Amino acid sequence: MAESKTGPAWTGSYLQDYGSRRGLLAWLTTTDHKRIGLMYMAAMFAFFTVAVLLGLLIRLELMNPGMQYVTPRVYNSLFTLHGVIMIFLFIVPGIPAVMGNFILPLQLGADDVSFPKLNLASWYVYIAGAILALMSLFVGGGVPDTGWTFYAPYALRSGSNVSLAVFAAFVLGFSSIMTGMNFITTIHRLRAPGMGFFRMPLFCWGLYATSWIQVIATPVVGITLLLVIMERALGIGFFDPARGGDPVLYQHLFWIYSHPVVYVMILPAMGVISEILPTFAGRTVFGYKAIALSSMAIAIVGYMVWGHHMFTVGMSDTARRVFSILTFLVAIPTGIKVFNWMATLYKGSIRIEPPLLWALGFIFLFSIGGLTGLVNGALSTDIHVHDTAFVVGHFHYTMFGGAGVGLFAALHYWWPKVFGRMYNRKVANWAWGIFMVGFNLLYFPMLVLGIMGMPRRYADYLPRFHGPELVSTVGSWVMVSGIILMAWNLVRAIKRGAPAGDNPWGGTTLEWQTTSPPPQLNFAASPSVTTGPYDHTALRAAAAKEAR
Amino acid sequence: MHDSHATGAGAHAAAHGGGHEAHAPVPTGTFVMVWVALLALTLVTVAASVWFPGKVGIGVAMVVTPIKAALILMWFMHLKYETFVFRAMFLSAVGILALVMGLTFFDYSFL
Amino acid sequence: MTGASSFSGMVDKTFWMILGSSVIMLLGITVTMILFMVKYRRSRHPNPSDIEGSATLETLWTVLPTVLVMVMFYYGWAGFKVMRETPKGAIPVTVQARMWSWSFKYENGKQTTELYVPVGRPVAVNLESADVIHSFFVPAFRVKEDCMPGRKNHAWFQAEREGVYDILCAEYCGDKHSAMLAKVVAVPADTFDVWLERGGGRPTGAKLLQLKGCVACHSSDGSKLVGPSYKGLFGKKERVITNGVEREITVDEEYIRRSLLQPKADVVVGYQPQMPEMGNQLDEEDIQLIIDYIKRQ
Amino acid sequence: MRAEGATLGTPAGGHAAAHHEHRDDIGSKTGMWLFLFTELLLFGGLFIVYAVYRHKFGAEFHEAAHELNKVMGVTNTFVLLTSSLTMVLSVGALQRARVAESLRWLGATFGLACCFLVIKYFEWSAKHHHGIWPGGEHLHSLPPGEGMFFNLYFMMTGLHGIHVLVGMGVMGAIAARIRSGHVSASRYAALEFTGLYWHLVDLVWIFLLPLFYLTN
Ligand code: HEA
Ligand code: HEA
Ligand code: HEC
Ligand code: CUA
Ligand SMILES: [Cu+2]
Repeated sequence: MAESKTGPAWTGSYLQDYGSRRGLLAWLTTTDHKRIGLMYMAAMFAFFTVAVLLGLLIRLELMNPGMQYVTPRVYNSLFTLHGVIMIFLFIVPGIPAVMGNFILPLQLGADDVSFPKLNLASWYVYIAGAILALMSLFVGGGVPDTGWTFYAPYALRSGSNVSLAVFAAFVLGFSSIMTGMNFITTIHRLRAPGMGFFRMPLFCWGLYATSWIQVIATPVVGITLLLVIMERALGIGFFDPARGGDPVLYQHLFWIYSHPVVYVMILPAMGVISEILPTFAGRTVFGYKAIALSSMAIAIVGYMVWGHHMFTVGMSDTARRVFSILTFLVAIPTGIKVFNWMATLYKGSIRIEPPLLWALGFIFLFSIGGLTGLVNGALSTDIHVHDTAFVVGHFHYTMFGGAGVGLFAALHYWWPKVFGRMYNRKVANWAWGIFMVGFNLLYFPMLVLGIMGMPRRYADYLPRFHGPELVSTVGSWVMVSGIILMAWNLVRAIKRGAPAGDNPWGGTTLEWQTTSPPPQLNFAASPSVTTGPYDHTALRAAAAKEAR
Repeated sequence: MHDSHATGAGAHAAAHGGGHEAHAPVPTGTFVMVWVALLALTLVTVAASVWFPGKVGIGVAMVVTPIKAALILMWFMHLKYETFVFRAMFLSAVGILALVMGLTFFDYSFL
Repeated sequence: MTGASSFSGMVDKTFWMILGSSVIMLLGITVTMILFMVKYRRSRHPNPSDIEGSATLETLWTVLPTVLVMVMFYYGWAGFKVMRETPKGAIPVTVQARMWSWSFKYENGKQTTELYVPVGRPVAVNLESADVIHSFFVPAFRVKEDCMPGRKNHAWFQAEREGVYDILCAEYCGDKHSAMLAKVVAVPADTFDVWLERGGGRPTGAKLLQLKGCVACHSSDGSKLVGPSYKGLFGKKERVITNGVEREITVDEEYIRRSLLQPKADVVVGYQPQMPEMGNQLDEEDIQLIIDYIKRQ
Repeated sequence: MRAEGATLGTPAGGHAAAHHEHRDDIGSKTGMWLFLFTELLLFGGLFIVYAVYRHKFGAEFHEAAHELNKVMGVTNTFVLLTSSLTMVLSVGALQRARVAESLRWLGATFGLACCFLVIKYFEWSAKHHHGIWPGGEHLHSLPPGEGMFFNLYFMMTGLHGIHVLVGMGVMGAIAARIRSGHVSASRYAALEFTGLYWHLVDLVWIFLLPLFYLTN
């Protein structure tokens, strides 16, 4: 392709190479937000696959009481790696770095993010962090075995390679910060003419709230992890009781970041749902402002509840009460979102397509996750369920059933835009069905186990827990089948799928106004905006005209 | 949110034209005065801590230090001349930090 | 799953209350979703109406949930309050946790590896740890509180029914976290009093090694566990790492004492520095008994 | 329609660059401030640690603070405050297109930063001499509260020192760009941002002074 890529006349798809660089090199040096998004996707799913395998191994070991396949030491490393990879490499960068990068500028009507080079740099930092994390498996005193929380003083004593793993998390934090800075600036500066803050698609609102959390909370965990490294290297004693340090302070600092970060996972996913529902209901969203502002409310209140992870560590009783009440307050803006989503379906004209099914799956699974969060948030019940399988059930429902399913919904919604091709919708529906069954078989028993008193991070367990553990393991196989089917269907569509057309779902936001896949500069002509984001009148008029 | 954005007048317009910075430079004298004030306030804290060690010294430091910070922020860092958005963003960042620190002390200073 | 302590009822009530309202809400949401799917699908309802919002509804579903969650908070708090107020006259027991075993010390010096408690009388547990964080968890009593090194955490409970209940360690603490188990034995109050009086006083060296969980990591028959065996230990020449430098020492009383109190000072080559600091769990006489025992091996 | 990388003076690379130059200084400045927030929160974490241990070990902190050299601490404060002044003067001169003057003020800032580090070096080596050093013998033998004080002192002033070093590096790079005309009266954002960063370094120090040197 010899055309030069300088004038606005160039309209080839972003997937084609242009200019002097070709092939892999063109990808690795690109500053195109769409390509960077796909690069994130490739890297992320590679790690996700690893972590999934670890998760399956965990389940295999827990299928029966007694140790069958691995030693306790290995089991401990399994859940540590599973947690670290899933959190830091998969679900935190998940929707923002993949779908956010791809879709945000398109939805704003911009031709890239504000700092394209920084965007590329953040990908490299992410890869660097991932490599460090993988290195921690092979060098030094063995695979880390502390759990993803790296609690002192165990993490200070463990002979395993904790320092490197912690450093990896530290580096990954920077990648997250860079993405956040980029998105905030982009949203402030590059909205299309006519697009005020309150005409911005709700996915952008979700990302906006998320980005603020990334920018403001991540540095705190950065410094905390740095202190852990210093402590292991020099024995400075900040968290070591033997030197007057306070292990509870470590937990405070850790959760000051790590609670807000759960909203980094979920807010963009909620944004995705807020996009999908109006599109498939063929009507405007219900309570736009409430949904938009509740994202900000969740982000802000979410800062103030971290202590609910520490109800049994011996915090002052006052602090426990304060954190409990604040925890309950977070549920309110979340509830507002759920109710507005339901109302968006009301009197719609609904088409049942795979993205909508995934969105409904999200609402169902995330509600279970969130509602079990209330059991965790209430003081007396958390005393019982803290650090049991109940909490494991809670966070898989929120993180996987919520953020993870949100990502799957986003993939199904935007896949035709990203690659210009449509996957097989029947297969997609089947994959969804299998997934939903498997998911509940896998994680619901954990809620039961927790109530029965089965602690988490147990390599072995008492015989009375056997029943639910067995169901859960079988569930994991069902769910895997669903996900493999889904992944196969999506990957196949990239090459073999039927051309999707520019606007296969009848979406109203700006990304549907450009071609699929979008051209290099996103829009042939810079779009401008005169209505709210979910105004279907123009589309309906066009459809009516065609019908006539 | 450059002021115009709230009305939806268009970020792109800003990016094309209004995006270029052109403040009238602040007079040198203003900066020198701020500097003198900063040095003086430093001396005040030091003097207080030497002559009234303990509560008073600490109290003075707790009042004066934020004033010094504000001087730097407003003049040296130009916040005084920026749009409202920058000040709001700064205040929220600092506000969150203060809030978090305060909440931490629910654990340490209560039973 | 059934509770067996004086406040397990309160906890369960809160749990059922939250669970009940959650199930109702979840069912409500799910049913509405399915209903809308059926009623408003494009084939049946081709012309959507663009309802932008409703201030009334918006207020309603802000206020009602707020009230609801505040009720939930209140229940949780009320139950919790009881858990935190140790009744006067509760029997004090010190719970000592270390990698990876429990021991229990009564006021009269009696020490055990199973926690005996009387039915119908409150027991106050003081939680101590020699190394990392552990968590004292008795599911049947709905009790859990961390054994936090350097802090004095406490909890209390009152068994309501006779029986044997599990104690589990609920905070991840390393290799044998899942094996850090013990039992609570709830017996009638008069049986308890008799039991407590019997076998007070100081245990022997061999008994101490069991009580303090040394046997989890050290054998007396020469086999290598997490730590070195006691067999032939005394008087042996060994290579240890002190401040990062490897050197040779001879095992004598002083060295054993240091191994117990500051185990990280000299780490035997080939082992991880995992041994707990036993200073707060052994007194001088205990240490002497242990040294004498090791000498004999 | 894109802003430039914050302190990278060149037009953003990639596909859109060629056709006509877009600049969004306000966008870049937004990015710069966001970056400053992360720095603030980074130190913020340490301030929380400080606050908690000061609360716990008040008496020991007062005791330990006697060891620190007040004169050096205050001198360094003056040095940094003055460097902040020279920094704004450098920006002001460039805005007025007085390139040589701007470079001179920037040079002065750089010199003051050096001065700060030299004083810091003497301070630290004096401590080192007494065995007060993270991981050092004497520090371990101190009561826990005093050990905590010194470890915090080294962590916080150390992190701050690293920021000073980074600032000096950036100043060097910017000076070269001013000389080559890439940064000039009509595009001075890069220098302005260097200034913002430098003032933040100053700002942090303003808080470190009373926390460590003036606590007795
Ligand atoms: C995506 C991630 C995510 C999300 C969104 C949440 C959301 C919530 N979480 Fe969760 N949580 C985690 C991930 C997440 N959590 C993780 C990873 C852990 C464990 C970490 C570890 O220890 O390893 C954890 C642990 C955890 C604990 C600590 C448990 C313990 O260790 O003892 C608590 C305690 O309060 C808690 C509470 C909550 C609450 C109240 C919410 C709320 O935000 C939920 C709000 C949602 C709803 C309430 C449901 C939807 C709303 C309706 C259906 C409307 C009606 C509702 C009402 C009227 C109330 N979580
Ligand atoms: C997003 C986060 C996430 C996700 C998705 C998962 C997924 C899974 N988790 Fe995860 N889990 C955590 C986060 C997550 N987990 C965390 C943070 C912890 C705590 C760790 C700690 O305690 O420190 C934990 C702990 C944890 C435990 C508790 C360990 C213990 O306490 O003893 C268990 C036990 O069963 C478990 C099981 C599983 C299983 C079976 C899966 C799997 O089923 C997932 C199944 C998925 C698949 C089968 C997908 C297959 C897909 C492909 C093959 C390719 C896909 C490709 C494309 C889509 C292109 N996990
Ligand atoms: C968590 C496991 C663990 C427990 C519990 C434990 N130890 Fe150890 N112990 C070790 C390890 C590992 C070493 C070797 C490394 C070292 O020297 O620190 C060791 C070393 C020792 C040594 C020095 C042995 C030598 O070869 O020099 C003695 C003596 C000792 N322990 C006694 C005890 C006694 C007595 C108890 C109980 C009161 C006990 N240990 C409990 C793990 C443990
Ligand atoms: Cu002790 Cu887990
Ligand atoms: Cu949380």
